[in-house]
Amino acid sequence: MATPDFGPGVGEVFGPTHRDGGPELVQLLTPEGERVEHPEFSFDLGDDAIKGFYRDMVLTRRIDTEATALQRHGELGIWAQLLGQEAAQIGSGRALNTQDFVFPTYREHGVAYTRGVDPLRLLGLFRGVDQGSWDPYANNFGLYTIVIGAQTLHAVGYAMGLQRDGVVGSGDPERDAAVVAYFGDGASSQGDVNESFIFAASYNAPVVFFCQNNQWAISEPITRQSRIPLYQRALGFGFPGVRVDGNDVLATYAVTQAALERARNGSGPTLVEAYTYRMGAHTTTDDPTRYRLSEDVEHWKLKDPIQRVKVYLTRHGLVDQDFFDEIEAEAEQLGVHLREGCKAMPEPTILDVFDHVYTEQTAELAAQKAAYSTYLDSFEGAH
Amino acid sequence: MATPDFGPGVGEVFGPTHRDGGPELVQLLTPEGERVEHPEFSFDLGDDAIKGFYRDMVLTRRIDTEATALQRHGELGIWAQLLGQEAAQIGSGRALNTQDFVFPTYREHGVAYTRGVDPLRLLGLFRGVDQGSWDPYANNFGLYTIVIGAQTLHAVGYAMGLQRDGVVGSGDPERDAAVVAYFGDGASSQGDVNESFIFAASYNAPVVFFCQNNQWAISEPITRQSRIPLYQRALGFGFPGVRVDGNDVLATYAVTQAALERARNGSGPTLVEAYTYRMGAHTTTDDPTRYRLSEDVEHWKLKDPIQRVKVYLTRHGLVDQDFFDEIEAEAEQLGVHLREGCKAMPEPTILDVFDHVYTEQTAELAAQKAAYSTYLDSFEGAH
Amino acid sequence: MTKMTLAKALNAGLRRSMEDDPKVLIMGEDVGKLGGVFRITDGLQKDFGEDRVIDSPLAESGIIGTAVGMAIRGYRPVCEIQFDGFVYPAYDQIVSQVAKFTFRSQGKVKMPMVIRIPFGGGIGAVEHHSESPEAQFAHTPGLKVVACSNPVDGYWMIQQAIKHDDPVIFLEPKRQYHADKAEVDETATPAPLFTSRLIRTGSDVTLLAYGPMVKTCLASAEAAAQEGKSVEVIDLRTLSPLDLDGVFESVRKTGRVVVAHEAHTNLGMGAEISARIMEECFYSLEAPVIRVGGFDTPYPPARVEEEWLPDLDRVLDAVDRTLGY
Amino acid sequence: MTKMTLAKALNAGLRRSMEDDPKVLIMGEDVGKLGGVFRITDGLQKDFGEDRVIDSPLAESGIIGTAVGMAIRGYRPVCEIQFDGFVYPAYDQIVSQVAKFTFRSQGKVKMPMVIRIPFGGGIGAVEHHSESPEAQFAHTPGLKVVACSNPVDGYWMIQQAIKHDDPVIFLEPKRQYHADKAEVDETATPAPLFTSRLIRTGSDVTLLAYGPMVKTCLASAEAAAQEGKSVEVIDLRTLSPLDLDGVFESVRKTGRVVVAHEAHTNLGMGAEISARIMEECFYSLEAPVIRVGGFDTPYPPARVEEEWLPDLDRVLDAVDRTLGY
Ligand SMILES: Cc1ncc(C[n+]2csc(CCOP(=O)(O)OP(=O)(O)O)c2C)c(N)n1
Ligand SMILES: Cc1ncc(C[n+]2csc(CCOP(=O)(O)OP(=O)(O)O)c2C)c(N)n1
Ligand SMILES: [Mg+2]
Ligand SMILES: [Mg+2]
Repeated sequence: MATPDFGPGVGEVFGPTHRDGGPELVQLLTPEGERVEHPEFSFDLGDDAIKGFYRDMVLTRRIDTEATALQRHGELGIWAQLLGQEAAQIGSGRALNTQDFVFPTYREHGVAYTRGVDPLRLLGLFRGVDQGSWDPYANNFGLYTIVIGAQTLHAVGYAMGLQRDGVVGSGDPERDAAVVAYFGDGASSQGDVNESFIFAASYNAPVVFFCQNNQWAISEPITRQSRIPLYQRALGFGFPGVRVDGNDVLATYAVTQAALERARNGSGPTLVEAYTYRMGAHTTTDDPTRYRLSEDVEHWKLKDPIQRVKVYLTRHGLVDQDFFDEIEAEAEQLGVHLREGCKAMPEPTILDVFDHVYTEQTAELAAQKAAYSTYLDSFEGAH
Repeated sequence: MATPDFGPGVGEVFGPTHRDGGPELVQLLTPEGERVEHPEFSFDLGDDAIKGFYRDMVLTRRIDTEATALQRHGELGIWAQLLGQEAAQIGSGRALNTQDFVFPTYREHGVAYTRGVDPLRLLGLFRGVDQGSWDPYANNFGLYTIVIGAQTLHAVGYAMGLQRDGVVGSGDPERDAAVVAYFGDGASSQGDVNESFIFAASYNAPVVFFCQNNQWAISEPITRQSRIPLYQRALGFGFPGVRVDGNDVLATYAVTQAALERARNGSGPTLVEAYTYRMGAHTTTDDPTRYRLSEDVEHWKLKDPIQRVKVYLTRHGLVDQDFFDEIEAEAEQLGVHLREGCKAMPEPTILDVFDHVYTEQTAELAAQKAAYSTYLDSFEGAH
Repeated sequence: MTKMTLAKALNAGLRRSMEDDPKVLIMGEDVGKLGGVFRITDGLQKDFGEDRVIDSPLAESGIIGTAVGMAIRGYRPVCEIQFDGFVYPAYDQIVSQVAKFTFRSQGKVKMPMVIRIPFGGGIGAVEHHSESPEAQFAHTPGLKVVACSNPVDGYWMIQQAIKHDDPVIFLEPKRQYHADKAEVDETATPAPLFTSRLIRTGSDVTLLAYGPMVKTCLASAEAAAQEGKSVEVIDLRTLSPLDLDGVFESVRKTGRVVVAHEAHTNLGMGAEISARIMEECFYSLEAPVIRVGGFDTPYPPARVEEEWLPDLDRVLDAVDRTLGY
Repeated sequence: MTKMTLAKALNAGLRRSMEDDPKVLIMGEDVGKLGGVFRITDGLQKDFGEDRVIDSPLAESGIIGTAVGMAIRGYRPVCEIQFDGFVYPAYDQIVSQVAKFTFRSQGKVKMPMVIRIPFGGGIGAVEHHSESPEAQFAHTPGLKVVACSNPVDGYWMIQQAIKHDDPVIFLEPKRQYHADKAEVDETATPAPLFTSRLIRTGSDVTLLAYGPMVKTCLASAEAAAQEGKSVEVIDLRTLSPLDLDGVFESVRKTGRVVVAHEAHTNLGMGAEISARIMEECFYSLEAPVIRVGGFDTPYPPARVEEEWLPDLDRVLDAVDRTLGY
């Protein structure tokens, strides 16, 4: 995104209104599948890791397409697609250590997968059987957050907890931990998100703010939220910001890795803007044709995050057909798991609703539950 | 304030974490009373204007000391002192045109004075007889705002109204208008204030964000709110920020003037950080000895905003004793006006409370009022 | 006369308000090209331009806070909150700024603002999309709160709210948006905004509802009639101020009252209405006022929402219980 | 046994909680060196360090939102909101996040958080410093809401709230902070947190209050006694969940009820309590439940606040009115 015109005289009067803030776009693998060097970031894992990323992205996309199909078949009420954001999520997710903790939005299906959350569990919220059934502590992956931006403050608070637990800057890689707060370009306008920047800077909290700038907040383009590149928001709060090609899994991994390292060793927060694109609709209920041009979408198709890795792997003969076949087979299995598992998900019952409002049920709620149960029984036979 | 250490490796990894953002501190009149040049800002009014500013500041300080005394004598419940911030308020206030609009905090007594609001009216809120009795439309000076930061959004909305009224960038100086949002260093942490930056940038609204960084938010130092100079916050939102010596009335006037001009001609928002110091307590109920050193205060006494102008005027023989005597006499009058006027302020009556909840009294409130009035009558004679 | 859904009626009402008064502005998330996620502002930006139908950054406090400034400047902003659960980031601006401006300025500053909130459940949505926040706003002096229940009211009430000089929280039963069509006579003279309406006469029980529960309660009254119970139904329409004279009159006749809403029962509108009925009709009551509301739990997952929400049977059951006294 | 004001008792209670459990953290504006504007956290940062008594940036949503994260990490944050009127910027985090975490995680995530709010009026402050926001929180499932009225309760209730695993909105009658001293026995066994307490027995009228109104109501009961009226007074203490069994018992005895609070009458706690009493004690009521509350206007300028707030005479008048039935 170009720097906007701040009108006449600004140059002379106030000097340039913002700086570059680092490499405009960190890229290590071009859309054409060429590895390129970057002065500040490098991908130092081997080709096996790249193969792994490829597999991760294919499976992640499969989760997304299966879920989308399940919604079309009425098995899900709604689904938030991640199509096009696979590299941003796998690259960042794979940079995490077990002891790190993630605070996601509602679209981090790929990150959830990297944390080892059974993708099936992700469907519950969208099917309407629960509001997130995975245990946040089992995989250090928090529940999805629907209220835009709210989780970024939770992330900073959790990071402040890490500081108090002495697991930041201890120098022990097994011990030191960090937090990643995921959010979108639209979310960057919320007060909570900006307050999370304030708190993180004030306490130098070990948190990585990972913004997936997919160019859209439902129907609103990024330009409505910010007239300068989003990563530069960090400059206003006194911590580093960097823009990475969010469709480049290698670059995303490398940049997130560096940011996480800073957090873990006590150097504080970083804003990572993963520059990507929402290839699908906002959700399955959205109709993007009302507000954006198909040309844009076509343009971004050429930057597909999976395709460029495939080209790289094949061009350099790093994989054979079996490699792709195996992954395809795995994806098939995953599809079956999701399709069958979704339909088999246990239905909630209304009486359960009274049970977890508080850690222990109050007399008031016990009474409401009992009364409603008696009422329901009164229909037995009746109908 | 120095740039904080962002920990090892940031330099190489992300490049410098922030830029200077313009002259670190714009100053045109030193604490010693010397006029100095600045590459980008100049004060182009004559010495008469400076004499006027001197008078304004002396009278403003008098308003403050009288009100503080009135509080001590129990005539006011509380008072928010501006001691030390006279130049920031007079310099910015005098840069305004009649058609500009101001959204103040609770400490803008000097700005109110420049707008022509009778200082006596400022006492009502603190005496507890009203919540602001001046007509915001009479002087284009809004009511005081107690909820930190809330007014900054109002300012942006008003500015968006100006844009729709075609009084921005019309080229007609009689017509073009801007808005000033006053707020403090502590307020800069509020979500609302950051959202006001977002909206102002998004719509390029004609607003000047005037932050009086008086170094304290009650007991909390500025470093708790921001680890980089506050004016640089603007860089994260894509509009210019500048730090001015808030104890230098000439520089504050010049910078605010330039920022207002940008706003009026359609170039959009500017953040002005007036670097100053809260010489008094947060309010008359506060006890600063609990949290700050008297050395600090002593240090800042040397930067007194009024003294430096006095030195300038006298050293260059621009004024004689009569000048000071006349102002002193005027201040005396003002003191009398405030002391007598305060005690004479009409007391509110409980029954009035029901009258302006809505533009027209509802039947419900009319009934509550009637019932209470009957109840009150029942005591007549009784007691 | 045109047949319209509630969604279309609100859209038509907004359009007419914008035609009538150039000071009327619409602001919110996705209200422009998209026409809002429920299409209530469909086509308005195209016809009135981006200066009058404003897509806002994603920040509710920002939407309401800037609307306050626009109102001070003389505009009449109509803000759309995308879903009930997302009004809370703007709560401070609404209760501390919007609600108090007229009072603290002793009438010098008016706040002619409308805050449209699609509210209530029953659409199979995820969490935070099915809340009923009305009681919290009704508890706040300085705000007015109304809820429409059908296309005709939607068409007129939105126009009346926009013309009104006090801030109005305008609640739209999202479940009804695309449900039933009704004939809207654009030439009719509507009832005043802040009035309740008797919509079915009866002699045994008085049934009170607003918004999404009106339809349910009418159905319950119908079913009760089958069983020979005569139920009078009143659409409250205005929640703050309440217009209860007609209700008291009805209660003096029936002696029995059921009040229904989707909001949590505890401290919901039913609590206030029950208390006032006792204060005004103490000797006429044959039975305690019975409240049928959402349970005192967070709104549940969609798969059980229909059992969580008060429905025909639960209202009917309440009617029977009050008759049991 | 030590004689303490409410302020000192709360400070002592906080101190003891921090000694007992290293996971207890305090966060808020000016809670450190200053000890809070009311000095409730006085000396705690000095003794427990800046990591456990945290001065926060000036942002309430940030305070509560980060506290949520700390709670998820296993801490027990105690957040101070400087004044009642400043809790609203954090309203979204409180009602949509804090209140719902346990429910949506089916109990996997606990929110052992205390949000301390100095509430109510009568201290001659400017606007936004004398609000009574309790009803809005009590209407929100997932939150618990309590109000202390005296030093002894202050000392114990704050410790119980901190030990409790659900989020607790802890209301402190700021007007009472430095008012009366009372003997606090640090070795006693306190009553359970979520219970109301009978504090004066009587036979003619049941008088219900909490927080700042308890003292007023006891004085009214005393005055009524002079006139030969026997008034029973109950300190509700817990507003969510309500503990009304003792209240119902009392009502069955007296048949007459007056409920008092500073909050706006419309949809205040009195509405819910009135509705429940009618539901439970319909045939025992000799008169409608009478509510004495703040008027349905914004909180007024300080010079008239004493006339705006329910006082001894207004409560007494209500007692007479209910006896008039
Ligand atoms: C506080 C709040 N306001 C509005 C919404 C409705 N909403 C859901 S997603 C969305 C857009 C979010 O855009 P972005 O942050 O860019 O994330 P993306 O959906 O593109 O991943 C909106 C407005 C919400 N969920 N929460
Ligand atoms: C939302 C909100 N939170 C807390 C307060 C209490 N409070 C009043 S003034 C103040 C400090 C403000 O500091 P700053 O913004 O620097 O302005 P200053 O008082 O220094 O002029 C605080 C915390 C408030 N008025 N509003
Ligand atoms: Mg987006
Ligand atoms: Mg300050």
